[in-house]
Amino acid sequence: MSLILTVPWMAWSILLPLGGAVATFLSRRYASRLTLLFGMATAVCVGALGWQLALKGPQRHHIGGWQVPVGIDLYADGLAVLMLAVTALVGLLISFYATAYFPKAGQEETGDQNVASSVYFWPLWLFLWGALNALFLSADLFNIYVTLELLGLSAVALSGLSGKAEALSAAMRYLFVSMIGSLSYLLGVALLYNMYGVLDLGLLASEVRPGPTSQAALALITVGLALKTALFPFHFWLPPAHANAPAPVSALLSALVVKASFYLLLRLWLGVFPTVINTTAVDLLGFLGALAIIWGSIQAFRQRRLKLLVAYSTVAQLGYLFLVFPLVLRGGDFTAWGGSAYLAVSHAFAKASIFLASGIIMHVAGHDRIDELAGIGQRLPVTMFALALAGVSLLGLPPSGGFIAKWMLLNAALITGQWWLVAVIILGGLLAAGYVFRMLAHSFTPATWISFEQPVARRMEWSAFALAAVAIALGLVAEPPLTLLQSSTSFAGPGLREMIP
Amino acid sequence: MFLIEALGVLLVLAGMPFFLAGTLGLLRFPDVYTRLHALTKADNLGLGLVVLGLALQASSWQAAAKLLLIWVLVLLASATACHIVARSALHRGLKPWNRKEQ
Amino acid sequence: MSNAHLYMLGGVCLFTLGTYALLTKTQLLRKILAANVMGSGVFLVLIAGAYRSPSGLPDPVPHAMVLTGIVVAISMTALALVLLGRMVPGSRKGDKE
Amino acid sequence: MIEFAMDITLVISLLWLAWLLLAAQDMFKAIILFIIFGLFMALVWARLNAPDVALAEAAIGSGLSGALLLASLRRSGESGAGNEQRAGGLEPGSGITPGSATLNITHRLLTVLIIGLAGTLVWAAWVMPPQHSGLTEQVTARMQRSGVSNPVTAVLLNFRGYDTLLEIGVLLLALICVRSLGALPQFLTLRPPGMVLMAFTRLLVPFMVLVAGYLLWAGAHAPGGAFQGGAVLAAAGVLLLLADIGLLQSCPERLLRALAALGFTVFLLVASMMLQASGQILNYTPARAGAWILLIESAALISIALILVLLFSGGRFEKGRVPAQERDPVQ
Repeated sequence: MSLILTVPWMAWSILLPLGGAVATFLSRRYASRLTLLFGMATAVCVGALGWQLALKGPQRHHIGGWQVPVGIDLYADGLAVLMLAVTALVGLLISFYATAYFPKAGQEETGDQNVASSVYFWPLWLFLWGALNALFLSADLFNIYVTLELLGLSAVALSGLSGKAEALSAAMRYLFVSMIGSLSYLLGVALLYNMYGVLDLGLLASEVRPGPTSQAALALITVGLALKTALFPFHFWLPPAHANAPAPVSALLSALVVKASFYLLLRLWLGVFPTVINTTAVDLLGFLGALAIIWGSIQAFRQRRLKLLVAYSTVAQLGYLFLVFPLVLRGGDFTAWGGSAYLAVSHAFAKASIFLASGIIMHVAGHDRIDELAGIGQRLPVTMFALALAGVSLLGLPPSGGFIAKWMLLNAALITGQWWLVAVIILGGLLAAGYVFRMLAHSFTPATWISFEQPVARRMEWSAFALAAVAIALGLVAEPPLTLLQSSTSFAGPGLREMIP
Repeated sequence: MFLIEALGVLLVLAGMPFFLAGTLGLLRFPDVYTRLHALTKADNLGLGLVVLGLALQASSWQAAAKLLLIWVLVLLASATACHIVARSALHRGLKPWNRKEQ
Repeated sequence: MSNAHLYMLGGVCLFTLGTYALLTKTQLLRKILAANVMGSGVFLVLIAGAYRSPSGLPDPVPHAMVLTGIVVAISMTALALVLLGRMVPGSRKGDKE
Repeated sequence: MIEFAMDITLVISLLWLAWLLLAAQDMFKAIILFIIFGLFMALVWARLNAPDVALAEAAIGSGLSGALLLASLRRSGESGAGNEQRAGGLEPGSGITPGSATLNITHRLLTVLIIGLAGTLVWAAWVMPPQHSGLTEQVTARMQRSGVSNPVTAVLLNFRGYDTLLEIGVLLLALICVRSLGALPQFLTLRPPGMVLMAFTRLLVPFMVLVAGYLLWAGAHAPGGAFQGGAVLAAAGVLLLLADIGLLQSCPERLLRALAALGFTVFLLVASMMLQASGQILNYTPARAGAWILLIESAALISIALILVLLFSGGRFEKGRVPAQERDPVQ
């Protein structure tokens, strides 16, 4: 019991995946097993941290024993721990899937890109995991920049891992977006530091005042992070990057990576800058979110390739997340930001499941052209069931996690009287029904002659299924995570304190 | 003391025209080989004078030695770089400029 | 206007110039150069800010931040250049083997 | 007044160089201008009392970046093949092929946005307080307990050592990223390097190793440290490659990986040990801080140097040499 209370779990949950990354880089033969080992250890740390949080409330860790403003702090509250937990669970299941997806690595490198991808997937993924955990826990503006770069580098390399021409050019575009995003963020940090002389989020929240510097800095940071989150109209890089990556990578990128920059936006807008933002900016973000929902859904419906459809659906679902800004800052309560955070969580599970399932379908069918997938449902019942369950959550039908989240958002829109947001949420649901149905209809069409012969590993199917099952379960047992979120998340900003009762 | 300082300033000033000449040569000379001459020869001599001038004003003999070391290193590096550039130009078949052919 | 302001203004101008080039130029290598110019602009803003210290001793925190930034910049540049190299048709070693 | 004129000249030269290098038609020219730009940046850092940054900029930002860029240009053919590819275009419409009319509108919109950006930023910089000490005093007050006397090193490896831990991770990650993309054609062995370069390298490399060690040691109390020293050592490695002295190529792959990961591993281990012992990452006791920092920096120096050289050569050291008949006849 005292172990739970005293061990600095949050620090371990950053160091472990990074250590795993080094280990898998050095030992190729055991890379997949090492990943599972380090992954499980990290998951244990995250679980213990959650327990610690439930007992003691939000935690702070002074790195090096120095205090702010000179040192760097880590900060874990309900929101951070929820994101860590999602990363751990989704990450473990995807790792499990990947052990079957990537061919076993040989000792020596050859020119074969398949072998190269199976060798380098593991260290890249563990670096990504470490970067995500570091990002979620960081309470320091510049430290966040470094974690963003770690995240960006590993995500770009992962998205180009297949070595195909389309994947490489998508990765290049992703890299440029990532660079502009980080530099824009960094310039914002530079302006803020020159003005206030602090980097810690909590200190900044108490010092920041409205003015040209703060506003320019917030604009730069927001644009940088919105680019990385692929908010409409900055979404153009996402579909090719997510659709051309290997399946486990697509799942990681869509489920976790884009959420990280959104998480920062949520933290900064609601926790640090409430005194600086004005209603125009808030409405603009909400409006872009609404456009993303509509545009992304329509584009998803029009795609002929399954993975592109799923990628555009990510653009649409990310749009929902941005509705949080007009909802919260025009008087919404916990239902607004809690709903948004919960949507990010349930989308992570649903989308990871769908991308893993698409990977199985591509493996078995050799392609992912939607119109030619008739009969695949007979061949892959488990995968299809996973796809259907995840689709339910994506649509926001009960009893899924997606339902709870969208219900909360809808409630917030009604409470704050923003009818156009109500309309957008409902319209988005209808449009999602269109593309989810299109995704499932062809696959469930029975065919008399089945030509899909490729064998598929059991664990790949069950990983996809488990993720979808969690997405549904989030609707059935929503109480614990939402309580954790509500009870132990204190956004530091004075402005928001008044807004959140 | 004053004499040494004055000599130092004089040496630095004397070094300047060499840099000017080297730069002029870089801009005005007709081909890569002659430009290399202008740069490596004039500039190295100019740098030598500047370094000597600064060494005279240095606070300690260690600092002076460091300055002289810098000069030696620059000499080495510029000689090598000059050789590589000229060799590469020759390799590509660039003919040295010739007054009669112009 | 102080010297620090002058350099800060130079920094934001470099950032803007780099952004514009990165968005409008089509050659990938030039986009990489543009990103580096953007980065230099940000670094200049930071170091110029550090120079304003009334004690005359510059603030070491931005210096450390820029050192980190320089290393990150070369990492990004290296990755971009290798991606570029792989995108040039026929450059893939694996194709021939 | 003269000082201010110098400052204005420097800033204008920087902007002018940036403009030239971004507008130059010839890519080779653009890269050379970029290297000059980097050297001017180093001058500016020296002017703004940031000698640590100036050293790093000259070695990494200008020198090694320039070498990387030139190597890449060489690989893609001197003309800069692949220049015309439009992939990576950031215009929103670049997924589709936009007509000239839409392109024109996008372009104009972009210009307006950029002018707006410039205006906002200039305003934001303009209203900045003319004097601000930032964290100078807080850092100075804690210098006694940092284990070193150079404030930049103290921030880099003690107060904000966690940033640096992650940053060494970024470097290792960059190497893994570059390697994950597969092998690139080598360009170095197109022609033999020649006697002069070989002799120069043999003479200089030992000296550069010495300088790298000096910079590492000096970093505790004067400008310098693992990054600057590592960059000098990396330059020595690049020279070895260019002069075709097969020292690096003879290093076995496993050892290479171990050395590349050494800095990050040692840093992580130290962080974990402190976490276990004191409950906080990188919580050195003041008495031992200097020794820990030296240990971390020494390991980091080796990794930084090796990774930078590897990034230059495309992630790997290739052992293959070109056959004799393709060699350059000019010697």
